[in-house]
Amino acid sequence: MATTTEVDLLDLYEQMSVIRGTEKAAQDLFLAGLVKGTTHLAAGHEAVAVGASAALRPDDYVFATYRGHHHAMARGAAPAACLAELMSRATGLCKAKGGSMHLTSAEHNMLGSYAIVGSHLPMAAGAAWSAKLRGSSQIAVAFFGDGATNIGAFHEALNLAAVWRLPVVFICENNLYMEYTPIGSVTAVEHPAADRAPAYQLPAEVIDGNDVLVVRDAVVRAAQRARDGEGPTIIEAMTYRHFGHSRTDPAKYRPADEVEQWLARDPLLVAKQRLAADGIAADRIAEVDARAAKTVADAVAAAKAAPEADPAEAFTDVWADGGAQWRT
Amino acid sequence: MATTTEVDLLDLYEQMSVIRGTEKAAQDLFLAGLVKGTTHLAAGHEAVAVGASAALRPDDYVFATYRGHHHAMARGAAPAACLAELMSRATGLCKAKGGSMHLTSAEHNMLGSYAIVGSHLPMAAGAAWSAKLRGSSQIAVAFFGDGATNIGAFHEALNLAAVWRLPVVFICENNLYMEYTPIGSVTAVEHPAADRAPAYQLPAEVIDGNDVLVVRDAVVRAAQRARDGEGPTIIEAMTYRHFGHSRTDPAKYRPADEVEQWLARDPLLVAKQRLAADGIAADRIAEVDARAAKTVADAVAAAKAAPEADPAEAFTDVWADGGAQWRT
Amino acid sequence: MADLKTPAQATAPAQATTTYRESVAEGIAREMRRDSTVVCLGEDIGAAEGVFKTTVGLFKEFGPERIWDTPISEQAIIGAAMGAAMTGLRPVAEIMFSDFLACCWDYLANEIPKVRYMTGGQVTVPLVIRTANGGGLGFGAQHSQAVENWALTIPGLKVVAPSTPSDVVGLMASAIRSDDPVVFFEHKGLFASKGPAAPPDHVIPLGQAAVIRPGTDVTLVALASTVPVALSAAQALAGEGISVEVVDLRCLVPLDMATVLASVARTSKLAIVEENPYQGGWGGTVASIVADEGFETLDAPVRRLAAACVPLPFADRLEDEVIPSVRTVTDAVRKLSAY
Amino acid sequence: MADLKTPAQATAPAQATTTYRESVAEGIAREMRRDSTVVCLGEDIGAAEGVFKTTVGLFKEFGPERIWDTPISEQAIIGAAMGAAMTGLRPVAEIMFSDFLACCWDYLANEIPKVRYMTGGQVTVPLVIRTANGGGLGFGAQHSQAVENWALTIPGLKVVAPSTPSDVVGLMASAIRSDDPVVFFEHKGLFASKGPAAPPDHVIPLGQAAVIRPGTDVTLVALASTVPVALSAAQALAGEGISVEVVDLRCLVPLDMATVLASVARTSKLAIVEENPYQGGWGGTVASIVADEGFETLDAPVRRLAAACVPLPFADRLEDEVIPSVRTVTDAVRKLSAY
Ligand SMILES: Cc1ncc(C[n+]2csc(CCOP(=O)(O)OP(=O)(O)O)c2C)c(N)n1
Ligand SMILES: Cc1ncc(C[n+]2csc(CCOP(=O)(O)OP(=O)(O)O)c2C)c(N)n1
Ligand SMILES: [Mg+2]
Ligand SMILES: [Mg+2]
Repeated sequence: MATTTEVDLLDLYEQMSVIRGTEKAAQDLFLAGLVKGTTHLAAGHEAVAVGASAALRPDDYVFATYRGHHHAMARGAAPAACLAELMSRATGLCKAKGGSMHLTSAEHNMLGSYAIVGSHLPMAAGAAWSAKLRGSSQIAVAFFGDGATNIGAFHEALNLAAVWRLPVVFICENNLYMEYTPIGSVTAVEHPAADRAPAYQLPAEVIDGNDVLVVRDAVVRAAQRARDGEGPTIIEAMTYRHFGHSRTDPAKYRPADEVEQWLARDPLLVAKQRLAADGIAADRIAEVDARAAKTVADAVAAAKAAPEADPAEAFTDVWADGGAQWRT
Repeated sequence: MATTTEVDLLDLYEQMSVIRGTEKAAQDLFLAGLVKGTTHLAAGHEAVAVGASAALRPDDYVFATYRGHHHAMARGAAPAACLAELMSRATGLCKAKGGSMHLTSAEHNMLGSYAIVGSHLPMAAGAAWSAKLRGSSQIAVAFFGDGATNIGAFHEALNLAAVWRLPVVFICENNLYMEYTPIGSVTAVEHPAADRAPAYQLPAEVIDGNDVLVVRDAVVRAAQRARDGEGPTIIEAMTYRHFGHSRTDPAKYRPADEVEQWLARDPLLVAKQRLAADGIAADRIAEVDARAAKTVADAVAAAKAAPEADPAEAFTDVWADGGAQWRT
Repeated sequence: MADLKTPAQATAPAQATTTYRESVAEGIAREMRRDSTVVCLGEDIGAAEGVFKTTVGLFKEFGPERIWDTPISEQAIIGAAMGAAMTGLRPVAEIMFSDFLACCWDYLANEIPKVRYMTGGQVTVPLVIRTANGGGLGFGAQHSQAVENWALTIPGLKVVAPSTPSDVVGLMASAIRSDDPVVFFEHKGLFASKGPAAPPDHVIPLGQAAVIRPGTDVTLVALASTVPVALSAAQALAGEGISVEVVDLRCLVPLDMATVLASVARTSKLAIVEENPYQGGWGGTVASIVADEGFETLDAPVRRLAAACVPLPFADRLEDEVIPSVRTVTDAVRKLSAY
Repeated sequence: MADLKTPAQATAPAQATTTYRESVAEGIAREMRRDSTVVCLGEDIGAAEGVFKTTVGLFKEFGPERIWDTPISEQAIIGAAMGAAMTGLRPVAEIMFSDFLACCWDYLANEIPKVRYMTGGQVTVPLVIRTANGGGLGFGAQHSQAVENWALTIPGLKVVAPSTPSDVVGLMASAIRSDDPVVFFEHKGLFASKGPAAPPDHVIPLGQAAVIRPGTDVTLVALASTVPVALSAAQALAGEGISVEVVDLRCLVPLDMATVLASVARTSKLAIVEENPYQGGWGGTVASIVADEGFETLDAPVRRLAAACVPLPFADRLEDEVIPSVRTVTDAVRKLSAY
């Protein structure tokens, strides 16, 4: 699984390209007033999601954050269903009841995007505990931001997972910022996730989160440890977001040279460079780009064409019986 | 302040002896039905409280746990007022509204005993922040158990205190057990407090918590760092409780040889050995013992003689105006 | 009790007596025997058998694979239970004192009750959060609260608070079998109380109140610890010729208003006995529904006997002042009946 | 508004118009100028001037010694605020979205409101917890709740929820000057709304409701976001000849029931408009008091227009179904008036 082949990387590149295109489309749709509420785009983070997913089994569990479009798509959710969700369409991934912050695709074992920072780390530990008890050799993965490393649930989840030796991988997407505040200004250590690993006797790696193969290989190793009963691993993937934190944030708090440096290490560029180095012809890449663009365009068209969510849906799905009745 | 003098140690010994006697009295009063609810006795932990208090200024702030009788008394609360509180008397330290778990003596800057594990660590950070902002050179100290090191508030408090370089000392009383479960069975590291210090780039010491001078010296160092603007320190004081966790817990979950070893290192014995080594005559120690016993006996008598709490007190002290009115 | 009045049970031999405390462990054990996906986690619940001895025997019978001692990490306990519930287990998580629900409130308020809805029904969260609730034992302000009203504020949680040993077993069965998340409040003040043991296979559906004492003059609605208070008041008032109907709600969600409204339609007078403080108490919801839908049946003001709006004091004399007592309930119902 | 109708203000020149959002920063700044012990802490409140731009200008004026950016550590934020409040400061802590109060609920439920009482009055906790509350913006289930009813369940907290720019300033002054802990709910849906700016030294005492529109047929009690809804409904109904009195509660604690009961005594009919879900909503407390103490003045059922008992859905069409609207309120009050 871990060996790099040409086909592998082209495929991963295409996935990233589709995600990038979908995120850009989401931004355009937001600016056009077709997406309401808020969005937290993951453009720039694609390599983390795609690289990690490439290392996982379809039955492994994934838990993500409000910045989770890339994880949903990397696990298999259709871009059209994601965009439809953002656009409040009946065909949305969550019937337009979740929205951008809560993309979920249970059929792909992508068990949700959670918008309370850090809340899903214990859930991932719990899913791993369940897998362990059921002897299924599944693992669970939690993706979270650098900012999540200072909240209590992070600490509790890591300790529990370590003590119970749970098959879980904690992957921090360190993009240097929380909303508008640099993580370094409010964290006592340089690497907010990895530097905390010794507090739980856990192994940790800080990796280049913009190189999809680096991510894949790190997650392959961590997943193997987990399946071998050796417990959790912390991976801190250094990355950068291309848009602001959310909505129309212009991200003016970020120095221009920092932005420039990171854009030069765009995960799509990094993958392209690798492909070129592997001797893949430019026209094959262009072909993939074109196909990705079409996938995105089709998704946008499908989402736009879909019917609005049915207001009656407001009163379904509270309870397992499908309804919302709380009294007689 | 840090130099050991004969007078110092005899005085510290007497304080510990009074605390020990008061804790034993509390246990007897509980068994006699004169103390209701529950108690968490600190017998065995005296050196931590007395040693730390000896290193603090009267205007420094102390925050303790439900196992906090020793801290209240070490800071200056009268044993009679403590026992009266446990016995629901009007003269209780908190007017019998707090009880054993919430002993507080604001006049001694002992700002409370908190019964939600870990909750007071952020408060101590906040008191230290206040001192820093007011430029008072006061420090704050939080005492907490080994079990508190796995709760989220611990992590959040330590990170905030580290980042803001607050003048606070975090003192863990590691008595090897939570309620009935050994801390080692649910914690990923050997020293639950000290081994977490690097996660916040904080200095830490593991010390003999049963030697009052060792404690005092460690806290003197930490307090100095704090006052010098060098930020927080973690001290993990190894100690042992002589009674069960609470009420009538016989603590059967503890191996007999472990108990024996620790009783041989009773902080009162350790201090006595030091006194003897310093050439203090046995009869001077006996004199102190007798005085301590009388202090305790007087306290018990005073508490017993005090009137029951006035039921009208149930409806005072909710608001700063003294009342409890929530509506018109 | 209504649920025991089935013909089969009426003819059964005299039932054994048991405690509420033992019934908790019994209720869990019964479900663990029938369903291997039921697992327990919490602080000191294993070898120590629970701080309140409500898990006695479980570790011995089911072992460390199904009974898990946790660190003091309420968020991890409930968060992990949630993750496990989403992936094939039926966790029963203990939060030692209900006051500590505040330490993991995010999971009860924002995660567990919402994830099914906000995923458009993609996931279910079949878990039970058990917790020792309530006051009267002199445990002070941070270990004594009756907080079922906190849970009532959150759509998506089922809320159970039994008052008798056999109800504990019957409702525990429904709670654990439920595909919805259930918060199960075990009252500390009732642990030592005794009553008939639950018959085999005892299951009480969630959301069915019990009319535990019929009466004609005043309806008294109670829950958990206030049920024996209401019964004693009804008993005392019977001696004065006042006939009180006592309704044990058993659950706050689903809330059996049909039973309450039907009772008030008969008696035309309602008093509600709550252990939680008046402000924000569950009785406000019950009272407001009756003041709306049952308005025409009401012949007197709706009275709520709830705790005073203060933290719980330590001293028992003070605590007694704060929590509704048989005396305060009796006095209030007497006045209501004379209205 | 009642509080503006003092003679001095009545003769003042036409007031400048401002937003609710700007009034938050203005209210804080005024208090920071008069009292150097007032300090602010929260996530992104400093150089970034707040996620909702409610702290614009503060960092510039007061600097990093008084405006502190924090890590994402809600427990540390509120716990530290508590410790600071006990030791001489008056912290104003921001919790970005009120849903996140669940992450530090222990401090709101168990620590801050109880420490004064359980120490027998030895300490005071003069702090303000500010938070952006409420729905209607399509932020989904975890960023849209109106949770002032959570705070209402806890004796020992004062609970403020202003509806207009000048009320924001006047109530902020009282909140920050209060020696008691105050939870200050700023409604997200009102941030962009405009109104007269607060006059200098504007202070509105906590616990004084405002009769913001007098009427004779039905009393409509509202809070924060439901105030403009109630006003619009009253306006619409006036065209139909129905005279609605609108009461803006402004605070849940202290709760000004005197004003509500007096209004119902005049109108004899009561409807309550809440944004929180019906189950466990604050209207239950208000309704139950009226159904008790105001029973004889009531000529019709007490109606509560509250949100449906579901998590808040994302899509605005769905969200509109859940939260009470001008239409649902108008319909209900029309029926009530005809009762
Ligand atoms: C408990 C909690 N506190 C605050 C927030 C508001 N918030 C949303 S995203 C965010 C920043 C998170 O930063 P990080 O974890 O680095 O993730 P990123 O957005 O950079 O991907 C904050 C503070 C929240 N959602 N939950
Ligand atoms: C948040 C929370 N969870 C659980 C408890 C119940 N509890 C009280 S004391 C205790 C054990 C604490 O152990 P430790 O911190 O080692 O302190 P010790 O009692 O040994 O002094 C527990 C679990 C609590 N009070 N608060
Ligand atoms: Mg980040
Ligand atoms: Mg311990």
